[in-house]
Amino acid sequence: MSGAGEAPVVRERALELLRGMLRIRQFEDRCAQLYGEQKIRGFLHLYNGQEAVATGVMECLGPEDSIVATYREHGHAIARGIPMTTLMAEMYGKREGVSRGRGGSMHLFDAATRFYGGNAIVAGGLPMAVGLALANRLARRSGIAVCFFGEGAAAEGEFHESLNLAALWHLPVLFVCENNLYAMGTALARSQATTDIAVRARTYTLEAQAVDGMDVLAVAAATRRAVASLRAGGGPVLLECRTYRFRAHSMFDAQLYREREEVEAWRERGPLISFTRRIKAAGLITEDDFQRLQAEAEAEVDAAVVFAESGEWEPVEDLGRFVYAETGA
Amino acid sequence: MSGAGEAPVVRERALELLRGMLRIRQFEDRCAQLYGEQKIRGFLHLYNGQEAVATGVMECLGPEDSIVATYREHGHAIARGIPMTTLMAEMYGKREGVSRGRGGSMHLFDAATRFYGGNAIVAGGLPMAVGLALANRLARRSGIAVCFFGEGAAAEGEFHESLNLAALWHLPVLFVCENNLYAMGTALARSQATTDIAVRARTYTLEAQAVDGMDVLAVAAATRRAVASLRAGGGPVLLECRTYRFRAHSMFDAQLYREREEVEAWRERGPLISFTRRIKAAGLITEDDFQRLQAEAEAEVDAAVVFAESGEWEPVEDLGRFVYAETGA
Amino acid sequence: MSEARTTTTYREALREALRAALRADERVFLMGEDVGRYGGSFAVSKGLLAEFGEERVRDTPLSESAFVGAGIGAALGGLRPIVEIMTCNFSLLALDQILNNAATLCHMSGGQFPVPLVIRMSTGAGRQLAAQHSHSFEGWYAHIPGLRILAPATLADARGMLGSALHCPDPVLIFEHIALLTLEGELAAEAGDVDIRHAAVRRTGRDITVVTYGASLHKCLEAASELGREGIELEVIDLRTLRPLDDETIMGSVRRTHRLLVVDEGWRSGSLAAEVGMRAVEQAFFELDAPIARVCTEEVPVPYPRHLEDAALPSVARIAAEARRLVSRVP
Amino acid sequence: MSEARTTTTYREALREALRAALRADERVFLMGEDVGRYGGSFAVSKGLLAEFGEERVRDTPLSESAFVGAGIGAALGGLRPIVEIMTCNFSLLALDQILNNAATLCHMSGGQFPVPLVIRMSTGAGRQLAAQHSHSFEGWYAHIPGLRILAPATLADARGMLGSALHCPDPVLIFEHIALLTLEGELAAEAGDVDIRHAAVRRTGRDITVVTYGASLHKCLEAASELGREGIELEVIDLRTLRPLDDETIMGSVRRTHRLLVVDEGWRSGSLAAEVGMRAVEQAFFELDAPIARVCTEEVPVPYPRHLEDAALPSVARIAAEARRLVSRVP
Ligand SMILES: Cc1ncc(C[n+]2csc(CCOP(=O)(O)OP(=O)(O)O)c2C)c(N)n1
Ligand SMILES: Cc1ncc(C[n+]2csc(CCOP(=O)(O)OP(=O)(O)O)c2C)c(N)n1
Ligand SMILES: [Mg+2]
Ligand SMILES: [Mg+2]
Repeated sequence: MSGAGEAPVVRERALELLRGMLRIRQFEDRCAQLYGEQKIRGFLHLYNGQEAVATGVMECLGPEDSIVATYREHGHAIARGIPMTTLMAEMYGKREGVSRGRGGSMHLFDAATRFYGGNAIVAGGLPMAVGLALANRLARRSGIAVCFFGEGAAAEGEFHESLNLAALWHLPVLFVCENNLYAMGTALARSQATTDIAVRARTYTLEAQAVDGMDVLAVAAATRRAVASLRAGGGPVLLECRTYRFRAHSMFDAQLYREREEVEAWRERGPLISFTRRIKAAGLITEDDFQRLQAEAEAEVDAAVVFAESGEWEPVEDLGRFVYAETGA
Repeated sequence: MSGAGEAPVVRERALELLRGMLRIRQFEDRCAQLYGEQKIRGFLHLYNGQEAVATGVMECLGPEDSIVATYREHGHAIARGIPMTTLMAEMYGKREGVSRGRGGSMHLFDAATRFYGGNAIVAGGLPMAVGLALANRLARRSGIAVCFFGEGAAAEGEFHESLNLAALWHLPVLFVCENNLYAMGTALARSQATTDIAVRARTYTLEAQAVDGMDVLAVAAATRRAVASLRAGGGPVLLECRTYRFRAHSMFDAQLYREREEVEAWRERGPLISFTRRIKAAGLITEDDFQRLQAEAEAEVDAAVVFAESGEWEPVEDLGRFVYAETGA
Repeated sequence: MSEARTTTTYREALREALRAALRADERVFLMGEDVGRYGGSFAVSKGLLAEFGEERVRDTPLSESAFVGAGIGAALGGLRPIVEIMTCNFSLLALDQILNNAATLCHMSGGQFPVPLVIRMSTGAGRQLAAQHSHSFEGWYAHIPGLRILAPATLADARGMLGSALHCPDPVLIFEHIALLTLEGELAAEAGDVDIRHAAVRRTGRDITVVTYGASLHKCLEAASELGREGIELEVIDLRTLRPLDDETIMGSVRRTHRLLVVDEGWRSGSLAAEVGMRAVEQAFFELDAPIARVCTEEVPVPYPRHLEDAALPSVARIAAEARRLVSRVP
Repeated sequence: MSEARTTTTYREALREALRAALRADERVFLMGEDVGRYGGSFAVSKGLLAEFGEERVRDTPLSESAFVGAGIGAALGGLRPIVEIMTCNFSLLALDQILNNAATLCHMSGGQFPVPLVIRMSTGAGRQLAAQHSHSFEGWYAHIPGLRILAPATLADARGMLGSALHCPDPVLIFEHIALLTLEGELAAEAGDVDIRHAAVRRTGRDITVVTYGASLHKCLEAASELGREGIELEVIDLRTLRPLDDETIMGSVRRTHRLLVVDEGWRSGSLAAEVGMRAVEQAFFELDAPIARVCTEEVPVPYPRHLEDAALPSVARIAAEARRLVSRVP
């Protein structure tokens, strides 16, 4: 198994990608459960169904690259390599959390991995990503900026302004649009006159491509090409990853806007199911391998929950800290 | 003389169009002079060079249509049929002005002709035009909304959002982009990755067309087609009128960003010069006709100045009027 | 005359107001993100799409500036749009339209173009939605001339303010507090338009005037009960309309109690509380027996964890403590 | 030690500050609409493109939200961007980025991501630019935790505040008043960074504390001269930094004069003046011998004609009249 110009799918890589997606899935399922138990509060937007996107993209990035994501960013954070422990502590709002508990599910931040959030304003992260890329360019660093957002964000003015700016200045930004067909309850065709995001992106002179977002190898292949071009000094690239969210928009969603059959049909094409089937068929992994990975992921999530549970609350006296930087002025 | 499907250019029409452009030119030149005399203050953005656009578009509209324009809107107001007297009084800030003096050059309003300003925030008028069209649609009225804006506005998020909304809802909006190549001192190619506005508009599924904005007949022909389509229930249309401003951006502009030769070359193609040459050559009008129109326009401007000069200042006690509507609540 | 009453919630009252408005006037329509198929992000407009159809209950794209601006245009065009901005947190994206157009057109056009637009948005914190989803901007918006700002705190106001706003020729912003959606109580079956020009005294008392609005009203009333048991009588005023302010009701009360506490959910500096306090200084300074006090939100982006969020927001305990402090200060 | 001094203007001082900042630190760059080829809409950045090149003096498209957001990203990426928003009137289009990102990221990320961004914008009325181009939003922005708000009123501050802002790890907004651009005076040749933590007493006086900032400072000083001739001594405080406020300097003065007048160019309701007044009530109530007074902009979109604009804005006459009224009131 291997695509043109793409990293070969050897056993190690197959296991790694599967492991990546399984970890996200397990984490998300546990979050849903913890939400039911009221351990996690506020808004919670799960990534089930979209695991191939974060996993495929992150495989191609280096530590020098910067990530900007949305409120549906657990998967990106996990794939980027932020430990589940501190992520889960953040879900709980504990001071051991990646954002010291202040952010919660929608606002995961991690300086060590250049993970710039966690933005709960739709399209609000796009300009920031442009700026991170600009910084790399001006400082003559090789890093690129990768910005994840939903297809709903493409209706916002900031999408337009950011794509234009990135294209005009020829900046190393990878825009990853996760087109899961719905923005809350609004189907893409009901909110945007042109539903082909890649086509639209091209009118800004960006390189743009639509990818099967359910296929982790396809996502990785497209990303690898994009990253190579960006590092070689090419202009911004947009990948439209066609995907689907299996769960509700957030935990407050009765899903009146879509049919159960539609969800079921997409589940059939799910990134985990399809990839597992494929690598098993290719003889790269066995059912035992799968079970082991699943068990490992579960154990990791268990440990993360233990970590979170045993974490501490930020003292109330520290409420006002970090409103301004503590590093002198 | 006559284009395909276009109104024939008979003597009456030729005189009317020429008269329309001359009136604007004379008004603008007088405004420049009055600015020098400090009779007009604040920001003053003149329309010289772009007369063919407002004149050609307005020729095709009816009283049921709504107009939204920018701070460079004297020409549109005149072409729409607002009397020069009350326009000039507005330039002076007199209570006899169209906006009772409160608006000044950038904020001409006239309910009688459905002239909705006069907006000094770049791209700020586009959403309003969409709403005016929506009102016509919902109230099952035949009127369309016409929105003028510069090519600089096309970089703003509101351009994107408004075009998408108009296209999605299939609303009767005519977007008229007056591409005069510069937004203040910034050339289009230095600010937008794609310089072809019409091409970009089409990605929203709008009908879009680039027109020679120096040719009043071409503008009118394109507008007439667009209006017919809009009245017949077609979706929004964008006309990109390629034009040039002969004067500075506003009265505070040293014009460091463009060469005198470039300005001269465009002046040669000016809408008044070229149209006059053409209709004279076609034997539709004589030099005497031209002189007479010019004299009439001058006299009209003179009268407008007299009107403005003899106008009154709104009493200071009335400063707070109209912050809220005076028609009951 | 005894009135028929029904049990309802703030959410249902809001929905009933929408339904009544859509029924009463053909020119009225509702637009916003997810108001239709989804039923409204807080289920306020649930069922309205089915009842009124897509023309009058319009789902919009994620384009706050465009659809608010379109609301302005539609109002100018003779309709009576109700624009829903899902939450006030996203209203910043439409602020240019709100301030430079909706609030300004009438004056700037010399009175030719009033903008009879209603914008509804949810506001407030208390549900652990963290920094970007917990803003209370209503007091901040009250700075803008040309706007009318309403903040329903009761079922009657949730039911009535929309209709009154639609009868007003000016742009009206209605801030619906997310923490009140499940508030339950009785409402007259005939409930409808309410007076949107006056504040309401929700509890009378002789010792301290407490001025507040929105969700904080209920905290103030709770504090008032608590202090009542200690013999301290709070007079609780619900501003209801944050712009223009009803100075008369406020000052009338201050002249009786000689003490003023202002409670609001905005950040403290530049809060509406500062404005109310300053007006009392300007209009009733010599009546005051103690410094004016305020309880507002702490000056931090509201954090996610419950204990920190609670610490950031006005609480019954903080309100009661301030009230006690106020009466303990002698002139 | 005598200092070399040069004659300069506010505009030139601003330009010199930019030049010095670009020279001093490679990470600094300037971006905004027409800052390059056009030379800045108010000619502040004239010549800088030629000196520093296109990488560091970047003309942007008309995309306020994107280029302000890009400034935030660039700051996070280790640079020291100076973003110019042509005028504060257009800053509303970028307000979401400023409030929900620049002001919030540091806290929301638990201190990981301070945003060392400087945003400059012109502010103010007085040049007959009418409703949409005459806003004074600095006091309104001062409501937002996480921001620092500066308002240079003098040549030294025009020259010095930018450098100080760039040395600060927080997002700093600098509001440059359009009516001051031509202000002329002397400046030390060595002028540079200034203290941005404290207000400055620009004139001492025993009778009334006048708190103000920006262009209004000069009106207050003129009023002070006028009243000085009548034997009424105003102490004039230039806030300089509008957030966080320097309470100590204000209260120190109020405790001496026992009277407070606040002057600012924002609309009256919800003005910064209300906040300053409220703080004085909270911190110095028993020191006050008279109600606090304020002179602000009338609550109208600023109209075009000179006489109405003058009537809308704080004027020397209104300031002087309020001051006279204040001293005439006995405790
Ligand atoms: C500016 C803004 N408007 C509205 C919202 C409310 N909201 C949160 S998520 C969402 C849908 C976004 O859809 P999409 O961009 O497709 O991302 P997805 O949730 O599908 O991942 C909406 C409307 C918001 N957070 N920000
Ligand atoms: C939102 C906004 N940003 C900046 C400005 C300042 N400004 C006024 S006109 C202008 C140039 C606009 O160019 P364009 O849209 O091409 O129109 P033109 O002036 O050429 O007619 C700018 C930057 C503004 N008025 N509004
Ligand atoms: Mg989506
Ligand atoms: Mg232009």
